[in-house]
Amino acid sequence: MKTIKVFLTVAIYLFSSMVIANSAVKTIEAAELARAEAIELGFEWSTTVKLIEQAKASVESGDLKEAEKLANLALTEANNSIKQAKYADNNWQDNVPN
Amino acid sequence: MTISNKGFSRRRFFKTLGKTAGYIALATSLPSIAWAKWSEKAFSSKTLDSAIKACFGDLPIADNPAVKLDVPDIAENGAMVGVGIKTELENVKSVAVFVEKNPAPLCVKYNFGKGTIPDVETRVRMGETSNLIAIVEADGKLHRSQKLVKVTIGGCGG
Amino acid sequence: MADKIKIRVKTKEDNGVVKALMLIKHPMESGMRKDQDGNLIPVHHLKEVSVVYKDETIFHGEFGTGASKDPFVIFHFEGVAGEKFEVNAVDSKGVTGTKSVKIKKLKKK
Amino acid sequence: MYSIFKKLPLVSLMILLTSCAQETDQSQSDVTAEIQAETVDQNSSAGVSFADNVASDIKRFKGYFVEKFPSIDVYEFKDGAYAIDEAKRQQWLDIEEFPPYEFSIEEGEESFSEVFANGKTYADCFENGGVGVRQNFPYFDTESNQVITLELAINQCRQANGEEPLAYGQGEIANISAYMAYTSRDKKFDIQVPNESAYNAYLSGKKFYYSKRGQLNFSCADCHLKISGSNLRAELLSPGIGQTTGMPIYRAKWGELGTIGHRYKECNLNVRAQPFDYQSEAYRNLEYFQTIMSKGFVVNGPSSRR
Repeated sequence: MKTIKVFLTVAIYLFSSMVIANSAVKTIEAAELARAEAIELGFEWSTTVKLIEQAKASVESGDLKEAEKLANLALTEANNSIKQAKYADNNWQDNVPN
Repeated sequence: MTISNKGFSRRRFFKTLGKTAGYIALATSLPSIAWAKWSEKAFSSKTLDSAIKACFGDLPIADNPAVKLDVPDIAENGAMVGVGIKTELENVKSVAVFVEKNPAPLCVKYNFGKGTIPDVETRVRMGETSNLIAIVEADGKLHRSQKLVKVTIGGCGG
Repeated sequence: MADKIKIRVKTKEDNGVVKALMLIKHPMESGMRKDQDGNLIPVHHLKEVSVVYKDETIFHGEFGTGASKDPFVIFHFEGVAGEKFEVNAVDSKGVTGTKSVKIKKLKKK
Repeated sequence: MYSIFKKLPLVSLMILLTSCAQETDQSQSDVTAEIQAETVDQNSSAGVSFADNVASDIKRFKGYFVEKFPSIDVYEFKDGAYAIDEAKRQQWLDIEEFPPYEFSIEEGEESFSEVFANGKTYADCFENGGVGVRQNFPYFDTESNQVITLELAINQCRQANGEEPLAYGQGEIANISAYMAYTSRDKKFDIQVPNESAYNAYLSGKKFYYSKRGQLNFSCADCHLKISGSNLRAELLSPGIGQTTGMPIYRAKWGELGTIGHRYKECNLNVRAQPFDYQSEAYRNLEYFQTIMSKGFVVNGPSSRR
């Protein structure tokens, strides 16, 4: 009975880490796509690429929870810089002295 | 009148450039100079007191308002802090500048010869806010003037 | 040591007192600075400057790493426009530099 | 060119109409100029409107600083924050009396007199032998349809004569730029906007200047208009007008000269925006806009700074 329990925990661990690794990698890819768009619009932040690199390093070192966290942070930042670019399009005139 | 570079007009700049180039050719062999020994120990001393001792030995030291020290309250940049030292004291042998908190407090030491007037300016480096001390050596005594100079961390973000 | 220490001097003589402004090109490496790939740049600083006027060393400067990059000094001495003095410099690597300077009259604006 | 420009006029027109209602002091002519500026794409025949729009922009930009610093002659902002704080100004004057960049000017002159392999020199590439021409840069080249900065022109001269271009930002190109600025001191800037594509380059620079960017979400205007003259940490923020006249600058922090592109990169990083490349279209248009805003200011480069 004991060996089955051990076997189950290991399997769950392996399976879940595979899932997390999978989603971390997916989030990194999404972050890279969003970053590319931010670059195209000319509003990339200097911090985003560092987060992506750290996320990749975490995936390689097997720290999957960390990888997932960093990847999400990178994705959020990249999306925010795109929002910033859109906001600038519509609102840059507000700061012009009249 | 451009305040930014009083007394430094383009025309004079080119004239001096041309002339000094000519003089360099004239400088023949290095004249025999009595190189005063560079105070290795003083410049490598890590504390203010050891640096002063290495520079001047055990000469008596006292604050003296006759030593006019012109330094800013807040340094524009720690890399180039302007220091002006002027005194009416007689027989001035040397002037030294120390920054207490620098890794090596002794920054510069100027030894005077015949006919040199104790009125100097220089630029020193300060790692952080610190006491800046000027010491004038005259007639076997050390006359000190000091002031706290604030040094701010540069940059507004990053 | 092919390169020489570059020295620039400006002088203004006003009724017998010469104001000399001296700027000496030197990196003044304190030994604590790092280059782009992160390794420390070794100590290298100006050590001494001597000013010889009428065969006398009238001014001798000793410099440590606490002096600013491209060290700058203003000093005053009794002298006459038209006469010459010589500046000699040496740094911690033994590189030298010399400059002969003709004293100029202060231009009254 | 940013594709977004096509959407710009319509959107900002709406904003403009809504904002016009409250603006009482803005005279009617300014309002029409504003509207005209936005509909330039539709009626490109109104060529003359570029100059009027730019002129009114300059008037309002300069007016902003005259109003914000009534006791300071606006042209003194060629010296940045040193026109505001007396204690800083005194330390700056002491440095300027015999600045370390004098060696760089001397080296810049030596580099400038370099004879290329084909026997030509920089003097052959520039008007008046390259002496006293800094005030003409950057200009909009109607043939290549782009803004030409002094540093770009220096490298174009090298490449036209079969030489390798110099690295941008610092080093030899900054020395040459410093020498060319030095020989033009006290000449006045008056940069022109010759045609519609020049005007679009100008608008692109203007938009860059006023767009919030980076993780800290600041625009150039946030620091150099709104809170210019006050401190951000220990930095006294220099007014946005006259910021390009003293280029290249010798920052005590750098311990050497740096061109305006080098300062742009540093400034972008300060707000955690990813910097653009040296001489990128974004930076050249920004320099074009900033220099146009400093019309009537004198060349005072190179200049020392904190």
